[in-house]
Amino acid sequence: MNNVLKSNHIGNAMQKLGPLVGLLVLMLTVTIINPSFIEPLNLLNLLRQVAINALIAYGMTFVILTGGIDLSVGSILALSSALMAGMMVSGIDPILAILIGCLLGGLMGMINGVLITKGKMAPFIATLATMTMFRGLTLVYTDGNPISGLGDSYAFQLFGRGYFFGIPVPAITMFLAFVVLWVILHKTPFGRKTYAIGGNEKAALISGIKVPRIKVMVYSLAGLLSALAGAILTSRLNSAQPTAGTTYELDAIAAVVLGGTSLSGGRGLIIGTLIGALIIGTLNNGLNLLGVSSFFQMVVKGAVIIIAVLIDRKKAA
Amino acid sequence: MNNVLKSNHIGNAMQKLGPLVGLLVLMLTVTIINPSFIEPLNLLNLLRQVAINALIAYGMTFVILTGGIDLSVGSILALSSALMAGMMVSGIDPILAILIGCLLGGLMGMINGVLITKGKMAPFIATLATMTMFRGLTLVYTDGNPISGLGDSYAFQLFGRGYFFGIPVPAITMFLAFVVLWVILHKTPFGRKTYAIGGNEKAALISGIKVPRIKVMVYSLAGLLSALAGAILTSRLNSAQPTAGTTYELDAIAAVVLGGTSLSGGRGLIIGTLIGALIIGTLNNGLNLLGVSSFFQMVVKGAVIIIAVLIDRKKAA
Amino acid sequence: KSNKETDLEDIKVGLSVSTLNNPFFVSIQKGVQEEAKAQGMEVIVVDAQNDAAKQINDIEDLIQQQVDVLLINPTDSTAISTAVQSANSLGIPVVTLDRSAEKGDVATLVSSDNEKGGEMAAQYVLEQLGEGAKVAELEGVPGASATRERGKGFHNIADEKLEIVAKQTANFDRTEGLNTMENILQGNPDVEAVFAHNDEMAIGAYQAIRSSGKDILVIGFDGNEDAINSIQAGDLTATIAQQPEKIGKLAVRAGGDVLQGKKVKRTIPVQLKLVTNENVSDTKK
Amino acid sequence: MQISMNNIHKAFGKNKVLEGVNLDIHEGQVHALMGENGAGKSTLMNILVGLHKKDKGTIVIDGEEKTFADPKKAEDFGIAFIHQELNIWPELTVLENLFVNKEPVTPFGLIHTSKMKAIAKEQFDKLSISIPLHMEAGKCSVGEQQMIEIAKALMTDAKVIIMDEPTAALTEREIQKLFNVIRSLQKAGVTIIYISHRMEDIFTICDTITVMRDGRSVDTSPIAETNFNEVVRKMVGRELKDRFPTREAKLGDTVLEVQNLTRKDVFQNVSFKVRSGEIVGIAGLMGAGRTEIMRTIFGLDGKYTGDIFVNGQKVFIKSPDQAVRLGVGFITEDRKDEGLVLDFSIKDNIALPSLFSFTQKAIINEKSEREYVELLIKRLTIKTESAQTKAKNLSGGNQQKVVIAKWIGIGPKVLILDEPTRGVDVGAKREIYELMNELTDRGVSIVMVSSELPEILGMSDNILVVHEGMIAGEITRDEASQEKIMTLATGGHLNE
Ligand SMILES: Nc1ncnc2c1ncn2[C@@H]1O[C@H](COP(=O)(O)OP(=O)(O)OP(=O)(O)O)[C@@H](O)[C@H]1O
Ligand SMILES: Nc1ncnc2c1ncn2[C@@H]1O[C@H](COP(=O)(O)OP(=O)(O)OP(=O)(O)O)[C@@H](O)[C@H]1O
Ligand SMILES: O[C@@H]1[C@H](O)[C@H](O)CO[C@H]1O
Ligand SMILES: [Mg+2]
Ligand SMILES: [Mg+2]
Repeated sequence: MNNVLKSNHIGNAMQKLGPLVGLLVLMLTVTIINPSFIEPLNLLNLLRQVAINALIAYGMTFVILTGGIDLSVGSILALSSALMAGMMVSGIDPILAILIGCLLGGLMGMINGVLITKGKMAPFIATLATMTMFRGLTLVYTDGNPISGLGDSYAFQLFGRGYFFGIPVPAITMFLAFVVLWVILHKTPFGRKTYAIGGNEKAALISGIKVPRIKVMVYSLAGLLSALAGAILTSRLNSAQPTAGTTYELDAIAAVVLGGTSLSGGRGLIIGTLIGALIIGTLNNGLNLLGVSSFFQMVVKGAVIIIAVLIDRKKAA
Repeated sequence: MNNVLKSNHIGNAMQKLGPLVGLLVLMLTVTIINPSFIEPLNLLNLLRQVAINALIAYGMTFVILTGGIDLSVGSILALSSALMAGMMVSGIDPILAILIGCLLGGLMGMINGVLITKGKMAPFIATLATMTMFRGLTLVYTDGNPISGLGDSYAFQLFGRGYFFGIPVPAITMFLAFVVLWVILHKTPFGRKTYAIGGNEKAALISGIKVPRIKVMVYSLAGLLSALAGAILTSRLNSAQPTAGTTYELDAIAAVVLGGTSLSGGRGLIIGTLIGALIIGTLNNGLNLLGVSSFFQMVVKGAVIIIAVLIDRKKAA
Repeated sequence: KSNKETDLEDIKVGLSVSTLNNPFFVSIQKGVQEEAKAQGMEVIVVDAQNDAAKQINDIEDLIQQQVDVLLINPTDSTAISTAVQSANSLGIPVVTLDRSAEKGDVATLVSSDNEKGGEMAAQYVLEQLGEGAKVAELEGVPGASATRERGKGFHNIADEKLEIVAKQTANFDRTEGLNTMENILQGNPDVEAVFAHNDEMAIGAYQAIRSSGKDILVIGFDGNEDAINSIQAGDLTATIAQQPEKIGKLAVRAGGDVLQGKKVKRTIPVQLKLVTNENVSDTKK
Repeated sequence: MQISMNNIHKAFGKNKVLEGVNLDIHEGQVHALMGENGAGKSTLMNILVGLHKKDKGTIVIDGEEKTFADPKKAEDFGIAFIHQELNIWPELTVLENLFVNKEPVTPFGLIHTSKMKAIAKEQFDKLSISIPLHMEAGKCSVGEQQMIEIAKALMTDAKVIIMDEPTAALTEREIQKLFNVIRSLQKAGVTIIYISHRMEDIFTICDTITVMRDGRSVDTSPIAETNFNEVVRKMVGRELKDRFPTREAKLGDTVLEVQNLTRKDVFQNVSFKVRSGEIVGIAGLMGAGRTEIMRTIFGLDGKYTGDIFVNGQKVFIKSPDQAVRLGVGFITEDRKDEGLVLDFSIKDNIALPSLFSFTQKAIINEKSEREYVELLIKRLTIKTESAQTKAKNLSGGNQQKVVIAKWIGIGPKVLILDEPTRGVDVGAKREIYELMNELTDRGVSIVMVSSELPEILGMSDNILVVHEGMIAGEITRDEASQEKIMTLATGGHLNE
């Protein structure tokens, strides 16, 4: 019994450390080939670049922990970004517009949740359908054109482009969100229930957990975080792009999985997701710094995912 | 007991009929609004357009029946199309090139299968990684340019553009493949094992089914069919496009699901997939005929998927 | 680094392209690389894969590598502005290619006049078929400046003198051009001409038309190798040819000039040319 | 066939499961294998058929050393295995289930369906099973599924059949059917290895018994030369007094009352009362609808007609969370599938239904959670090194205790126990019974569904017998007997 216990603890530590070791090895490699990678300015750049994917991936972590998946995050990002921009153009205070936009993003996520729980649709299909719908609505709303002329609000510009004590605001948002979500996931009943649903949905239901409600909340959270990422993007691009966020769901899922979270639900850590997002960011940034052609970058990225997951499996066995 | 029995038979019929009724209603609606839809020429067009998605979706049906998923089909299509075109340009007989290309597609599928079985990777992640890799390889191989100048081989042109007794060759390929795959799925031990793995993988293992081998074969089949679809596309476009097949996995999955196959594996019919592909084709073709803007088409397509699946759930309940 | 650098051989050029999945941009890249090589400059290329957000990240990465001049082919004119502004704030001169930047200090824009090109296409249809001819329009990626400007130019003339019976996007993609055209033909059997916002879609559309056995004018945009061959074979009717390699070359020269403190024009137009079966042999090298 | 397993060792990672097991099986015998949960019985058989690889030791069959690469090879050699866990494909038909991976084919390589039907019919007739062949297996009851598994094994013409807990899901009548089959197989020279926790079965049908404890074989003797108490002593390593603790019920007011509860085509007009401190036993044949009644009361199956009262108040229970809030707990018949989050620690499992009581300002107070869980682990004597151990690493009996502990946390008024000791060894069974007594002493009402008549008789204060979805009769503790229950359960009437 003691043995089981110990190996269990080591397993847990590994679950946390594996991705971190991967990240460090990756960073070291890039630094050796091109030392400019490690310069503070570049690292800050990196954090800013990672923020959008990390925020979406946080929400995806909750969704995947319940055993679900959300393909619509990129479309939610685009639609809420367009709606925010639309509000700003029509004169609403930018910060208020962002707030409303995030709530609308949450609402879109809620639609996913309702389709999945009340409609008993497989998450993959429900969010595949809403991914198409939300993208269509974005295009209809924007008529396919970017929305610009968002005004000169300092706060709004700060949100995506600003610095706070030398640290990019998106990076700060990413870390703040991490802390809040970490507490929610690991310290509150809601988080515990999220794990329980993914671990054994029937057992969770029979234990009196309101499974549909928790799921709807989880998808709403994912929607809200995508919209928040959308707000950062809107500020960074100083406009809303109707095609923004296309295929972002894949990067987010990759971050979650690289972070060691199991796609079958019930097992994983949000810190892993942050590390996973940093791995992907380091790859993007590093391969650019190393001058690898964009075509070849895709090959490398695919290979890294495979290798990372394979090493993880080896350790688990 | 008798009651259970009857409802079971009706359930089975429904499983087959549901999607068919959906298709007929859809076709009727489109015809009423724009009668030119039902013209033989348009229907033949429709069949030709549907062929590529249907072929990919057949393979996807096998994969989904085992409880897996294959996101890499579009990239396999593109890579094998590029390789075929490359061979043709270098003077290899087009039909031979297509054959080799299909085998190479099968090989790419096999890589998926090996990663999933030997590497114990989740199918979603494994094929997400290879999707990225194969696309990257396609771009590296083609240098991002279409490959054209495929010569004037009559047989090759026939393959994507020709007619046989007035019926487009791709449509004939689609029906022939259907018959062969229907027999394989419903009448051979291999097909039965495919269902058994998706229905209860542990039990399949205990029964001595060589689960890894069957899975590798299923993913190889999916790769081969994607490559076949790629050959048709290459002939239709008289060139290989490096970006061909992007997001085709989503259409294929949608066809499978609209056809009533369960994403959790073990339950579904290949005839449903053919009908599902026809539904999607009718939507694309019909909405165009009705002059619906392409943006709004996306909204409609998403909505149709949701409605179809919801109606299916209602019936099941 | 200072602006007064005169030795071109030390110059590091950063090129950010919107996508390399389109021969047009591959040609631009080629032009840039050839010209830079000729002048002894170093070039670093990044590819945004049509994602405005990725492009901004890419440009940050280029800046990190201390490029002396940025050549940017924006995915979107509005979205690129913030990146231009950050380059400006570090004193790195920016040249945009093919598409403009809405805000920020751009040394010069090297491009074809897309709006004019759209007009040329409409004009050509008008000349061939006369007023009131029924035309279809295949649009490029929604929101892309090329789509907007070419569409605008085309409509400037077509709205009054032609009858546009169908307008659908095919995302600058050959396969989508084929499928979309098939559907358009079904809904509007009497279409007489098609204007596609680029050659890829035009070639796809032509395949659809050929299968239908109809005789319809197809006009593309870009002047890709495939399109030129097709026109020569008598398949495609015409294309509004751009000179992407030249765009790339001129952009490098402009960049060098800026670094050497020379004056450059705000825009450097690269000529468009209507290529038809009659003049196609001049175009082919 | 003569099988001899010598000095078998097996470890899963660091967990040593088998440490030198010897087992000799003689041809034509029914050989019992007994031992506590986790003693390694299933593992030993998995090694025999090649599902697991042994670390050490030899397997000698008919004088020749033999190792099978996979279960199919063993089956081809004549060793069939009916596994403890059901291996059913719910989406496939009964017929398809019977032939997975051994479909007869026509000369063209296509599945020979008519041949399959003929073989299956013959086998079903032999076992007098009447499940329609084209029914989806998932729609069959657990008992029917078990019969399908048994038929499947018999179809292989095996010379040795391993039965791991074959009767856990069967009721008396099915068990008798099975025993008849076993006897006729034995006559035909077939050897049976019979694993079970049900003493009655063992002493009825077996010739020889091997007892395992902690991964070792303790003893093998002819069944005639041993007895219940001796077997138990060898199994648990100590003396175990009675199977059932003495029960002195102190009955109070009615806590749960059900009136005319009906779900169309499933059960009709079910009415009963449970008083505080009372254990009501629910008996019946397989598929009688007992589980369905309980699921409905707990809000798992949605719509019903009829009324449910808790503490005299009429309530509408539409989902389990409502039931839980009313103080009703449900220990389901399938603890792995419905009772536990296997990847969760013991602590997280036990705390799950009562998280709210440890939550302060929206944050879980882990200290009070831990203290509370430790307390329950001690009270229920759950055998574990720590509260952090994952539920999946516990033996069946201890898992069941975790499920019960879970519900103690909500301060239950009513506990529904569905087959509370299924697959649980005698030692752990007795502890569960003691726990039930302790709960009723504190005023908790218990509804216990069970297919084990001794358990029903030994623990219930009042017994309800369900037959085809209806209450066929009610018998008090003092009047109850096996015969009376069976009469009602099979549709007969008691003449008073
Ligand atoms: N695949 C496995 N991986 C790890 N541990 C395992 C595995 N299978 C069994 N075990 C462990 O081996 C031990 C013996 O299990 P086994 O199933 O053989 O017991 P058993 O005697 O059949 O018990 P029961 O009466 O409950 O069926 C248990 O501690 C169990 O947790
Ligand atoms: N998922 C299902 N679909 C259809 N019928 C079912 C399903 N589950 C159970 N049944 C049927 O409902 C009836 C009652 O089954 P239930 O499981 O409640 O019986 P039970 O008395 O608890 O017996 P058991 O001891 O097998 O659990 C049976 O006829 C069974 O075949
Ligand atoms: O000018 C280019 C080309 O026409 C290309 O085909 C699409 O994008 C435009 O910007
Ligand atoms: Mg066992
Ligand atoms: Mg039951």
